[in-house]
Amino acid sequence: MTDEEHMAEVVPLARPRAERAAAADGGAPSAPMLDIRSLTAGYGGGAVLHGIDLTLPRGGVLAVVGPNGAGKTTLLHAVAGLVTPSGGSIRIAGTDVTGKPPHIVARVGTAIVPQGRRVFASLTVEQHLRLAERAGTKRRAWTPAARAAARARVAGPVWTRADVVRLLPRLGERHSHRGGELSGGEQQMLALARALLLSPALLLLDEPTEGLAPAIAHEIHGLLRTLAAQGLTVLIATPQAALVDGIADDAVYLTSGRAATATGPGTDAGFASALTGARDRADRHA
Amino acid sequence: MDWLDAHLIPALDGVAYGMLLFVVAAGLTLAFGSGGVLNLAHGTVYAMGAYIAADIGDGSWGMLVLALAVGAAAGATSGGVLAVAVAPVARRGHLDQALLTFGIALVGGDMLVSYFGADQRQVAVPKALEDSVTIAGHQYPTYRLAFIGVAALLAGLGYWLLVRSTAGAAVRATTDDPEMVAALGLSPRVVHTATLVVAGALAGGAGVLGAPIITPSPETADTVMLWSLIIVVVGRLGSVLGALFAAIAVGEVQTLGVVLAPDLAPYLLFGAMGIALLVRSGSGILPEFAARARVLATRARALKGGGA
Amino acid sequence: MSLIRRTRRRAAASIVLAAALVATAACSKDSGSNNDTVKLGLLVPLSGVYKSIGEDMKRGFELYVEQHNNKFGGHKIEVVVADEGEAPGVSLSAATKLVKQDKVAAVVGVSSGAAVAAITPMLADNRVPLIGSGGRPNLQNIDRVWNTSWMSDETGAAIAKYVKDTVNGPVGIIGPDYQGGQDQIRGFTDTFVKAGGQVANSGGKPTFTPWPGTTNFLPYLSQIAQSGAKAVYTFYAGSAAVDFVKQYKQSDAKDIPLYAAGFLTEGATLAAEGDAARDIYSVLNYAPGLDNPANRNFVSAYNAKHKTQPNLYAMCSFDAGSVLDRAITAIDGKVTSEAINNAIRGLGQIDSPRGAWQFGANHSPVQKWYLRQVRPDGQVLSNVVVQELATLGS
Amino acid sequence: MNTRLSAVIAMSSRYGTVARRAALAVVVVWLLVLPQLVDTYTLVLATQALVFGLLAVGVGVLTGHAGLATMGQVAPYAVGAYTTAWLTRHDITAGLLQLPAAALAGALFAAVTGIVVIRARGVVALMLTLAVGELTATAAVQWKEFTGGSDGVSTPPARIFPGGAELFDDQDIYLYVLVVALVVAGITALVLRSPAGLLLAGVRDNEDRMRAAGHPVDRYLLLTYTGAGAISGISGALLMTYARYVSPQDVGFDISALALLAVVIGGVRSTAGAFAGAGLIVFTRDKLGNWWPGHAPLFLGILFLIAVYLLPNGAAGVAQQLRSLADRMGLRVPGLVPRTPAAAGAGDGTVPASGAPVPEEADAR
Repeated sequence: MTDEEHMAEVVPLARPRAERAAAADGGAPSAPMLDIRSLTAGYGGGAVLHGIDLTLPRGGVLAVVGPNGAGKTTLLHAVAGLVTPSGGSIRIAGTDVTGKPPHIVARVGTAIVPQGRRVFASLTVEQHLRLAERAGTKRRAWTPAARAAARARVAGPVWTRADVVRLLPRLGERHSHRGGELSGGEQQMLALARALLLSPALLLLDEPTEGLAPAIAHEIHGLLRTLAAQGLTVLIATPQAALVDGIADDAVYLTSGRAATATGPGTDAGFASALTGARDRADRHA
Repeated sequence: MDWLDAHLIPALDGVAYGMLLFVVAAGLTLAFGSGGVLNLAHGTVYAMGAYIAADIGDGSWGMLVLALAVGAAAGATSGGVLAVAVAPVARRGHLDQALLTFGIALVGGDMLVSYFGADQRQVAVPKALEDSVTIAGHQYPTYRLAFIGVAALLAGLGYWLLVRSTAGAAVRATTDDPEMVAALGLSPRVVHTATLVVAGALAGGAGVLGAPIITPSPETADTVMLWSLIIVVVGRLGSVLGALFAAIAVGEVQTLGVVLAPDLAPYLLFGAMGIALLVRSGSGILPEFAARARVLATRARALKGGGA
Repeated sequence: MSLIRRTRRRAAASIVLAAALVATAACSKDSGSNNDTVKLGLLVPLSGVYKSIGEDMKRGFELYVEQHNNKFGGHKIEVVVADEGEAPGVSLSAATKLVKQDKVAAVVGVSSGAAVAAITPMLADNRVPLIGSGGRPNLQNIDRVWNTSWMSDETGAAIAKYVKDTVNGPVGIIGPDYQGGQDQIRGFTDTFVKAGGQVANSGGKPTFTPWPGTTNFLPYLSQIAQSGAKAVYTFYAGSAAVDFVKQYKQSDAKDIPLYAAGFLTEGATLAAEGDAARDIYSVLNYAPGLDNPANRNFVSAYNAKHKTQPNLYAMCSFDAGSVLDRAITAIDGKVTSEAINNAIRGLGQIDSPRGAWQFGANHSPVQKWYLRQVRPDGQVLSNVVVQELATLGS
Repeated sequence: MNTRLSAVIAMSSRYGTVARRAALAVVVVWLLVLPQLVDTYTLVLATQALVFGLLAVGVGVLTGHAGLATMGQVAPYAVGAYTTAWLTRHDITAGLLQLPAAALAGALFAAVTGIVVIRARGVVALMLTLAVGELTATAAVQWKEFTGGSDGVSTPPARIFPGGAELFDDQDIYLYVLVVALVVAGITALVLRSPAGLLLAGVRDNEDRMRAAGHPVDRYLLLTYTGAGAISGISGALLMTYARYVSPQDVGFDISALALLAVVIGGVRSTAGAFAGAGLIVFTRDKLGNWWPGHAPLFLGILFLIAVYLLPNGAAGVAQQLRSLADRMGLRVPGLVPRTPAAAGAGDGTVPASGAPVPEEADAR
């Protein structure tokens, strides 16, 4: 039994992409899920991203491919609000979130699985899940910005703790272990679960299989494929295109903070060659 | 048996003292853990609670409860004020925060003494708790015994809140990684403010309940602050369980310690703290000393042997 | 890099601020006493641990000045108040301000012995006399130091024989571990042992508790109770006294009679101790209930103004006013620091609320000491005089 | 070694050299003519500020340059003061002999206690130094033969040279203290700018890299701690020159705290700033405090609040605060990009090496 079959059997969430897209339609049906215009961002005054343009339609899965230091993490962090852009704009389902703090961006409907997992070392798995579920469902909006974010919220598929444990049974087994005590693969699953419990419309994944044993990486890979198949909008950063085979349907090649787009033709082979072309263009550009 | 008999009361008293200090220090360690705020005005909040107890309390249970409510509310308010005051300097490191909170402590201390007066105050205690009870043939203040119970209850409640409840999970998560908490859609600043408010309420409440044990006077704030700081640092910053052990240890050092080693009494508190930090810091200073001493001893023996 | 810039800017900003402050300060000219006005510096603790005592001292001195319409011997009196603070270094700075900026003719007050030790060299250099109404340390040079209060070892010495005669058995002795406390306790212990008294503490030596910082006396009291003491003698003041008295009544020692230097139950301390202080015997050179005309006048005036009874600290500072009044009145000619000091030297008996006294050879009072007991006096507890103990001082 | 940082240091010091030297010269001249400008009491306070400032310089060397925030610098200060008192009482009254003796005593004391202290970092170091300070003050209470116990010890006036005239006049004392303070501060500043100082900056900014590069980091820190001890010892000697009195309460916890805060106010890496911060504290406590006797702590508290909120960026800081306030309330100020509050309050249980403003780079985590 392949991973996909296993997941499809256990998780009754898969819906046709079109249906998902229709369901996700909130206030601005025409707006893409993620729309980035001439984004520049960096740290301490030094720019890492130089004018990125990027569009991600609802239900789309876009890979951001590039070597270390290309600015993939900065791009994802900028979308999540963890880095303040110095120029350009970011819109999520039509809502301008440029420069908004991360908790506001999260409330609009974004979740991030960060590089290095960053699970909470002193919280148990169970507490992670409880905290994330609570954060995903019960949000009190104290400030005008938070109220606006709540109004602009893009609905994603609703995940419960039971759902994620069904999807990731390992977490159920380890529910009383602390984040710091888990293996890398388990931490990755936990970080994914933590993000899913926010029931996001847009999921940001930063090198989700980095540093994992091949078997575990394969398992994670299968999970992501399932999620993608279910119609979740995903922006995934990866150093190699091969790692997102069968998951992403579009890719952006990022080098030195500049982007070149390749439109995926659907098949894996064509996808890879398209990426190569994109890289060539980007290199010439740089 | 005689020895045990002679040291029973100091040992018990160490627990009472430790529990009081724990309730105070728990707030400080909470604020430090979640927000990274080394709040040097924490002792001032205790003093405020103690003054409120002296002012409102008249020896009746009703007024004690009222004082507790007022003290906790005042403490919570000051926690909120502190959160607002610290927010602009939150990114600037601990020393700037120390400067700020120390300034607040000085201003607050001056206001407290101006309002409540500099005189020592009588703190009225409900009649039933006023006297002493006999424990194994010794007299022990009833209030302190009751306080041990209440503080244990508070400690249990605090442990549950912080370690078992979701709100506590949010606080600890903020300690671990505030950015990821924000990415969950929770404002770290809200968590942070809520923590400071709870920490303030805890200190204010501890002031009300602790007033008969550590009475309000112009120096109360400093004393309590210093002790809490020792407890928080020795008990590993941000760790509630660590703070509990450290608090009991500080309590015992001040009671059992001064009886067992009267000649060292003035040095005990800071000496013990220094040693605890050295042992705990894991810097390997003590083992290294031991190793060096061994080397020296071997050399000395060798020299002696050579001379003979 | 921005850090360095910011640090620099911060440094520059603070330098400018400091310079501005000095410039402002420079504008204020030295002001001295003019001919008919005599400036007196009142240096008492107005912040920190001893603020309560400082306020009592201030009230006592100001009451005397007011009662005499701000005039001593026809000269207008101007009182400049300064804060003694907690650390002697702060007291020195404040005293320097009184002497060098305000040019006071004499300094009055000073509660802590250490502060007196800190400021007397400076006062001697500037030939300004100190009329101390608080603690008094051992000093090399007392030419210009006069105390209206007490010598620390006299308090205990005054009651030691009485305790020896009254108590049938060994006495436990406990006090705070600083110079003033050690002097107080030594005064008692020396006289007590000389009179044949037996010290109950293990090792035959008084117990000293770490100071400051000791707020928990139960362990010590438990030990004293186990030593088989038939009575306890102690000296504590301020909030330590409150803690001691309250805990005493809850400890194993609660049934052992307690004798103390009067500071244990004096002023605001007694009010804070409440019922726990009842029956404590203490020795002091004053009690508000003393029956003499000067005291009746003093107590009623003080009570009318402050709605509370005066205490030792207020009385001694009141007497400091009295000493200066007499001295300035006696001066024939210009009132200078030197003239005041010489005039004090010639003063005889001073009529005082505590009864008449005069300066002895070490420039402190030759005075009576009283045995007092804490008893209800109307609604409130008060130190009621039981008997006279001794006249001490030299 | 953090090459970028040192390059920046080198560049900025070249850039600002002329202006800074001119400013420094103006300040020094102003300090030299101060006796002609102010009344005696202010001059005494200025003396006090210089001595306290020198103590703060020692604190600043450790806190700002070595990254060891300290609350125990009063300990070598006390050792210097009591050593000087002991010398004076044994008829060694010449400042030129007392100063090196006090420096040596302070350095020796620091060398011994430093073995323990330099291993710790952050708040633990802060508390360990606090313990050293408090234990020293306690020892000063107990060891009466040497210290005079809690009543303290008074000494006769000092002289500059053996057999010279007694330092008695406030002006003479001020000028003597000023010259000593300037010389010590000057030497300190020169050492900190030398290659040795840059090594220290490297330790502070990236200790692991320095260790990996084979630098004996512990030895550097111990040396620095010893040097700071010598500076504080000299400061203690100068205390005896102008106050001629020291007691355990004058070398206690609050003096330590004030010295550390003086450094934070003045800017942790600035020697001149340490003096300015110390001056601000002394003048606030003893000059402004006299306007309302008994409320000096209130004035000090207000000074600290002002320093925290207004001094780091001057007027620009106010604008920035308004902006962040607007952000908090959810208002967008047109044309301004708000900052993420997420990085705020990232408590890691350590005092940043700088202690003062965290550099922008720290936001990138």
